[in-house]
Amino acid sequence: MDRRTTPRAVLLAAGELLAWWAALALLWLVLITTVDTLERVVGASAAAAGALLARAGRRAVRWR
Amino acid sequence: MSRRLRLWLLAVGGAGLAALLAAACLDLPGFGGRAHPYGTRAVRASLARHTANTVASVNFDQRAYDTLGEMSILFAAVLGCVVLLRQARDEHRERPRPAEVARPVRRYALLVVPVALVCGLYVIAHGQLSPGGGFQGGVVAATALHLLYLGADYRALERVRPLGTFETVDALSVCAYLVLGLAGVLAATAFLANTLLPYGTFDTLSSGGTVPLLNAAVGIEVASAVVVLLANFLDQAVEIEEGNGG
Amino acid sequence: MTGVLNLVALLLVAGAATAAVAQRDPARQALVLSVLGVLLAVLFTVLQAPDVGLSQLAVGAALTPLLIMLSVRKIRRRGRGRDGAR
Amino acid sequence: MNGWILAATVELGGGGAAALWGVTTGPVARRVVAQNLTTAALCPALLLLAQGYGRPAYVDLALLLALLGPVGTLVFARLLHEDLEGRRPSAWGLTYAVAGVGAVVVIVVCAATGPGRAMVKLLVIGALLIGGNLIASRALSGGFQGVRGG
Repeated sequence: MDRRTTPRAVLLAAGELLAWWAALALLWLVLITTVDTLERVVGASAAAAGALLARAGRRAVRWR
Repeated sequence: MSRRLRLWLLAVGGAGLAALLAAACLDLPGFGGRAHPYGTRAVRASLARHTANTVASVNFDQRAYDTLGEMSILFAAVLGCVVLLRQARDEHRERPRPAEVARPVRRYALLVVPVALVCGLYVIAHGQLSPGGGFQGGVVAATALHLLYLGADYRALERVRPLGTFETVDALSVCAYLVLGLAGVLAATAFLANTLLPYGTFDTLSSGGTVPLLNAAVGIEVASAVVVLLANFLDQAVEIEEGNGG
Repeated sequence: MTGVLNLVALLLVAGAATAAVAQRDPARQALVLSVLGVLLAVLFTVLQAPDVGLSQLAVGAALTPLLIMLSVRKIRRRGRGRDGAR
Repeated sequence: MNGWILAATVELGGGGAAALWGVTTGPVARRVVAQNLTTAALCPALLLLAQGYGRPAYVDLALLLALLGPVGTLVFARLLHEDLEGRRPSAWGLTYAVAGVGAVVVIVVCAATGPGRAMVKLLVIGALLIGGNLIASRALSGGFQGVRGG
């Protein structure tokens, strides 16, 4: 089993993504004025993109 | 045509233009007054189509054709830069050395990259509601990515930036703008006419008919164009050296 | 009151633009240019054009300095490479 | 007009003129510090203007400046670090003073806005502004020591 596919590593990665996603979705809710369903959907997608970039960036800087 | 005749033609044309401009200036409404003929009409049209930000309505609805022109200018400019700054035959690439940036600076960069991306997407998505739009948000989102170069090194940026994908997305989003305009033709009105979609509820994300879609297309185009442009500049400044190397 | 604010913003922009032209060194020019970008954004806000102000801010605060400084770096490196070869 | 606009005029006039003077004269080391403090001086002015005009949407300008201003300073810190070597440009007293002004402005505007999501947005802007500014100052005073070539 690769070091990146151990259950522990997968769990850590999921946790990191989820934490970033939650923080960025909250940031989106703070930025907007009126909240409706479409706004939530768009905000969740934007936060997901941000979370993926955050993890990719951290790994790119760490990995040497 | 002799030189003399050409000068006369130029003088007559210039005088005519000057006279027309002067006549138009005399008819302008007073500076800082209460009457704004163009503004009143633009605001009325944008409110009729449920677009809260009149500037977005002018850019993506009333004058969407002009925006298509601006978009192609950016596209052509980036294309020109890619051609001019490509690796020439007498140049070679050297791997940039890894950089040791102070830890707080690196942490700040890693923290702000996603925050800036989300803010850029927010500015794009709310272009028709609040100040902002595709261009502004696209530039912010693209700048966010380059914090990885500033806060770490060029190799870190290269790892999260698939350049080919960005080039493809750049072209695809220009196509998307064109297709949205042609969809207007097929729906039996006119090119880029905003009659395709329902106008929606005023001051919500889905209001304004095709305005949010065109806005998003421009946002993605600008973001990928800036990424491609900066990639070429960074390649030249960091990687490409003169001489054939060895 | 609004007039004073307009005047202050206009004077600052005029001063920064003149200073940017008067600089000789491109790197120093880029420094003044980035300050000019932010001042222009404030001027546009004062004149009630926040859309233009946002464009100016997005382009002028980080993107233009980055493009100019990368070009400066490339030219300096080229000069250094030639000196080294000689 | 109102006190918000007056405060914005004072902030813009004082901060803008000081930044302009600092960035056009003296050695490069002082100019980059002035460029960094421009963000910190003008972002509060934008917040005050948004409050004075009664348009919450104008706050987005301050948000983008708080995000991108420090990035601009990092550009100079990174690409000019060879010129700045040995100089260690820093003006921590001034930096903290300007950051303090920014914090006061954010708190006052927050108090005028009242509790709610708008207030949290202002606090986020304040945090980004002050944090970004301190980090940019840190970067100027030797944050890119280990950078060679790239």
